[in-house]
Amino acid sequence: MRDQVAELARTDLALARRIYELLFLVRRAEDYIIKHYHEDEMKTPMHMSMGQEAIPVGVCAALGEKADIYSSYRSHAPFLAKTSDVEGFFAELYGRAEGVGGGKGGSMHLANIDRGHMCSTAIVASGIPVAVGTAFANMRLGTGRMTATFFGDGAVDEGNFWESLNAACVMRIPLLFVCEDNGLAVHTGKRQRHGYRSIAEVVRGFDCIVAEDSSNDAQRIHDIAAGAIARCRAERRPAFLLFECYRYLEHVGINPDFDAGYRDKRDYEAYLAKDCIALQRRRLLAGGATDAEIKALEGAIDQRVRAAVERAKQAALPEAGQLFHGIFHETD
Amino acid sequence: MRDQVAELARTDLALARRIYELLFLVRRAEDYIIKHYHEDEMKTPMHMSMGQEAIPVGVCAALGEKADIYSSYRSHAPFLAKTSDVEGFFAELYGRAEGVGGGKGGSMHLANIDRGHMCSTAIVASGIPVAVGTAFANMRLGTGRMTATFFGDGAVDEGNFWESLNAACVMRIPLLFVCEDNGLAVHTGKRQRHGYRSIAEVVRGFDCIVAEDSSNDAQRIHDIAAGAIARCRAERRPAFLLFECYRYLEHVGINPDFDAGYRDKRDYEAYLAKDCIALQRRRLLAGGATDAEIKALEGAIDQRVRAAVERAKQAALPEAGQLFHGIFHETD
Amino acid sequence: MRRISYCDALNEAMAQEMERDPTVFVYGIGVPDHKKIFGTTAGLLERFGPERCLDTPLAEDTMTGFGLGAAVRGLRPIHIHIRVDFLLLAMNQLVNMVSTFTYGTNGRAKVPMVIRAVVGRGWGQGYQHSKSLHSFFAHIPGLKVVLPTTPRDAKGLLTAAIRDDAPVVCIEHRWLYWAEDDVPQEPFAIPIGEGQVLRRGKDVTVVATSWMNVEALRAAQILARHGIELEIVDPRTISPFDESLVLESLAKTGRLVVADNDWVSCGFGAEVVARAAERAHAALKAPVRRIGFQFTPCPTVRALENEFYPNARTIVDTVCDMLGRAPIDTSGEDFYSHERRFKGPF
Amino acid sequence: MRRISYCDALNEAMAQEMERDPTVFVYGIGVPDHKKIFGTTAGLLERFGPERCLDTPLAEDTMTGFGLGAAVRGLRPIHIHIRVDFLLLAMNQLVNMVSTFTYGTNGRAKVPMVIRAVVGRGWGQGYQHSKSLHSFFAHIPGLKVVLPTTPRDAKGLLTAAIRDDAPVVCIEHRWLYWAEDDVPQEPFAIPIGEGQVLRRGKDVTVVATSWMNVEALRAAQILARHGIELEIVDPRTISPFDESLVLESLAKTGRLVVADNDWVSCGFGAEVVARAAERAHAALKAPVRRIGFQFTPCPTVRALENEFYPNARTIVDTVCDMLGRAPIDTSGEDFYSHERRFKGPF
Ligand SMILES: Cc1ncc(C[n+]2csc(CCOP(=O)(O)OP(=O)(O)O)c2C)c(N)n1
Ligand SMILES: Cc1ncc(C[n+]2csc(CCOP(=O)(O)OP(=O)(O)O)c2C)c(N)n1
Ligand SMILES: [Mg+2]
Ligand SMILES: [Mg+2]
Repeated sequence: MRDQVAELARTDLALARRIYELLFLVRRAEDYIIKHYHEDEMKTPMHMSMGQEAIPVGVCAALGEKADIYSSYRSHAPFLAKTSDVEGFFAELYGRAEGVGGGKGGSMHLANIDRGHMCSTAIVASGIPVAVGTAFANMRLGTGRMTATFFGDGAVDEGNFWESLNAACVMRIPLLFVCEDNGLAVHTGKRQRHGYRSIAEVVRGFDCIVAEDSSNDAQRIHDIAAGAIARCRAERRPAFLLFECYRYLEHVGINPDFDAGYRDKRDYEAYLAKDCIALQRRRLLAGGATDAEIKALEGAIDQRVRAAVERAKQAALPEAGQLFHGIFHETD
Repeated sequence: MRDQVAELARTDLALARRIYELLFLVRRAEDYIIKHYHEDEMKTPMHMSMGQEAIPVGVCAALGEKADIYSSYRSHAPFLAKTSDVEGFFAELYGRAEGVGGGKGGSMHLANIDRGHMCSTAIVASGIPVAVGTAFANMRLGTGRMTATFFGDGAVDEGNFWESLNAACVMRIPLLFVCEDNGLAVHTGKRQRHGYRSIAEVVRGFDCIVAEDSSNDAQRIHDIAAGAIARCRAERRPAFLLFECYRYLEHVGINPDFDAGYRDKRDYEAYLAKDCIALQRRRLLAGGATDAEIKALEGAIDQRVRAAVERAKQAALPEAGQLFHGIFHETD
Repeated sequence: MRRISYCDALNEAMAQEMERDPTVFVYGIGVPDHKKIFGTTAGLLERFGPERCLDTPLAEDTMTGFGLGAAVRGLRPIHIHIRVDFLLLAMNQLVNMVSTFTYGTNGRAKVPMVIRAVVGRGWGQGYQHSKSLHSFFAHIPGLKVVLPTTPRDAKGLLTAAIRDDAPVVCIEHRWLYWAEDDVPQEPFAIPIGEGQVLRRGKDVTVVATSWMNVEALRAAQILARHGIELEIVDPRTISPFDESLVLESLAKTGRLVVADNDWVSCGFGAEVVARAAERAHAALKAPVRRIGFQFTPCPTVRALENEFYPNARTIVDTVCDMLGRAPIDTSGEDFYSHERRFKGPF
Repeated sequence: MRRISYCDALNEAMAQEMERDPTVFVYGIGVPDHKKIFGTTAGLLERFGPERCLDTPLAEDTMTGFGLGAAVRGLRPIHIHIRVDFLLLAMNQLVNMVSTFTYGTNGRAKVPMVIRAVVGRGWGQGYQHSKSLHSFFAHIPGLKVVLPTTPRDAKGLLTAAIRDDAPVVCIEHRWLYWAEDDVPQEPFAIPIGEGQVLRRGKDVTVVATSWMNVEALRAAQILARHGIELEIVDPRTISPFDESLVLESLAKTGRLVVADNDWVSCGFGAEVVARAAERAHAALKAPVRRIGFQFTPCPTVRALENEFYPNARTIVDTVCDMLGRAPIDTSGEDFYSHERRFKGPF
């Protein structure tokens, strides 16, 4: 009995550590983007995940490797949380031949289909229907892979969101609809875009599982997602998960923009107090990890990210003629 | 006091008669279509309103003349209920130069903008957004005109429905969304298309007025619509009205299709028992109108419809070159 | 060989490929209902079950994305639209997502999906049920576009489309559905990108698409009686468009008429002419001509429809004018009218 | 006359028309926010209030239908998209509804609406933020399509579009926003449908659209130093397309290069070539040439973008080749690079 408890605690600590690693990886990767962006070598518009990492990390930790996800142009956190492929990531941001898209995609179009990050898209809401189809294929072919789609509170304005939600519900397709609700579409608040009080309330009218959370706590989000995944599988229907969050930086680019007038810096400060990375670090400490252990782990991740950046900077650009490669699948 | 009651009764009877006239006009017009269609002179695909007349008639009676409406390809009842322009109607079905669209539109594209039937469309749900814009213009310009849009339970599958509902709610635009719920999109039932139990229930999550009714009673529908219109104006927001109904004939064409296997004739028979025209006729009789009076009224309408058909048959086809007229508005 | 109709040829292609490959499935609005998409999906529900022959909600953009998502994870969807006009609701997924997905993975992802869309015409279809739109699809890299004319091509090209690992749009003219022809029983694929000479002739090259080939063949019969021999080239695939047959033909005839089943402005007809102007300039003995829809929305009434659509008579007149010959009196000629077969509705 | 930028010219056209006519309003995603659609809507919220300068939910198809519905009942909407790619979500309303509404009323209804759409390019926009799509709109009867190149044209054509009772799509290249030029202060309209000769020359006619005119002018400078004189024709309006300037120019030069800011397949370049082949066949002394995007999705990385987009160098090379002249060494030449002005993001 005691052993079991100890085992449980170990498992939880292992999970907490895994979540922290992912959170730290994403944050640190974006730290490096901020550090190097001014060098003007990453010529791709950056929509930073900073502040919103808890959602993709919590959900992807619950999904595990055998899963497929779709994300929007705000793709850094979902991509890294799902694939951990920080090397392919930076190579792509630098537009190198060895980038996940061979330099064709950049920040808005990250794809590593082997590791289940299927694509990210620059057209709001347009990955959602595609996720429905992938979830359908995963169900039909019995691959055992779960599917999830990440999108913002702006995406729910679009017809594609409603059509997809309806299709997944009526076709009884296990799929996580994950809404990263930062309250903004570019600079426009929900009040000017949503003809309802709460999207979760509306979605409750559909035949799906609905959960909401505003904790910004990756581990809690993990638990909610894990519960939803189990129910999706058991009940053979989709789940809609609404998570509140806060975008630390401007809509696109690496700078804060609290001087722009459309939002209040105090909201930022309130969120900073519950920053998901700091929160998870406290949890690790409370769970028995030592500061030294955590620092070692952080150091290793930092090393890896730094190396990925260095490598990407040195890597070759696509050769002439590569423009014409890959329009259609080529059997090799 | 007594006088007031008598006045009230007279008003009600006048309203009941007006509603009956419209119902009878629509039904009789379609009777004539059925009678003449085999002659193959009306070369336009007919989506018959038969069985569903109570909804457009009830709503249009409540809207009155100073209003604008949009309808789908199942346009006969909305067009006639709004405009009473049976002459322009048949001329258009016969493709004559004097038809409301000069023969360009046919049954699926009826428009008489002077009388507030703005257009009907053959692309499901595509009139809904346009109605939102017209309602916005009517509000902004203070024309005093109310706006309504008619569509089926298939149209609510489409993103355009959701986007329009959301836009009207968030922009606080007085507009009636009128769903003619016959349970079918062509031959496909709601179960295979709707990922929710009740569309009204979902729409209640939006910031709008919602009403439902399954009476198939035009007068009751009138009252519901009148109430909704008053509230829309007072509260400056839209209303969603869901009315159950039954399509007597095949999806497109003039024949019954109970042998096709996708629906049960017994449902039809149940509906026939509450046929909206018979029901309103009984109400007139109960309200004090005599059978002779009603017959006279029916005779007059029959005459008018017959004359419209005759006239259309004789009328001229568009002249050569008319093809190029009216692509753009031409100032006359 | 047996003769079967274009409609049955499409049906047979799907049935045989579904038999051969369990990942193939068909879906779309009304696909399994008793009308069976004008007959082309007949028997599929019964043979392959509701899991592989699915009805869907009305949601064109989303259900296109759905096909993409299914295709990249191992299925081979065939999405069917009873009118090509409905693809206007799906242009976002088709152009922004479907056509670029493979490129975004640097060629790694397969996107084996087929979109079948029927072109309506005549009998009061009107301006929202009668477009062609194939030039839209051919304008976009990353999509393949086929327009089979004959029953044999219908089977062979649809089979090739289903087997292709790229997204293929298949445009089918409603009036061709009744055409009958020899079609091999066994499964076969016609390579996407190869045109076909439908008639040999020395005087004028007519490049025609889809139904316009039928009109061109009729025109050729009439003109032949007046000593004028048309060569008719059916590209069959307009993207990729293998121009070589056209250029070969022009080397012989020196005269080009393009008869496209669409508006001419920025249409596929313009593309064919541009290829000729770029690569067969010296061979051209006379200005090229384009035939297509009048530049108006499609009207409903027959009288105006007749002005809107080109037909064999238009081709005859154009060719005579091009050759500087007196107009041929075609008043005694029998022209195709679908009304003999097709008395609405739809 | 004052010099103002293309961006300010667009802004001035809208402000002056909103001043003149209280039914004019602007709307779209982000239209009133502090970024002001790259500056083009600056001041409109402040001057005309939130009732005439509106933000909207993300819903392109619906908000296009919204504009149509407002237009037919007395308002004059201007709908703005920061990327033309987003219009792919609105093709249904635009093509099925907007372009046909007047026709369906047999000419009675006015549809005075304007759609402004920005064409993004370069700096990693990638394949979902860099299309042009003007040939799609020009393929459809019932729409007018303008592509202003100069600041003067931006003001004059946008003013004309706002005053027009038909739907007008206005395509604006992002790189032109910084161009400065003499522009009259008072309101004025340039008739829709009239092209403009941007440079006179006797050797080769270059028909260019939008940004490609800037590249063509640069190419002309270089070529002039080598004794080759380009005549540059900017159609400005591609639907309706007044071909007469092109034909006049060809009568003189006998040589045609079309430089379009789009893919060539079934593009507007094909249309220009087709008009020339139909109507100036005898004048053409050499095969025509088309210049446009490579037939691939637009890549993100600069190295590939440079291969994807044509520029002045492409035009120089094409012209030399066409004239049978040795290639000009342009390695010392200074070509435009937007990076001098535009260091992302967006
Ligand atoms: C269909 C479409 N319309 C408009 C845009 C322009 N745009 C880019 S991001 C964005 C806001 C999206 O907000 P949300 O979905 O909440 O995502 P967030 O940026 O907050 O993560 C808009 C309007 C777009 N990319 N795609
Ligand atoms: C966008 C679009 N998709 C598909 C169709 C084909 N279609 C015509 S009517 C119809 C069913 C619509 O059902 P509903 O809205 O309930 O109207 P009803 O016919 O029942 O009045 C369909 C799918 C179409 N016209 N438009
Ligand atoms: Mg957001
Ligand atoms: Mg219905």
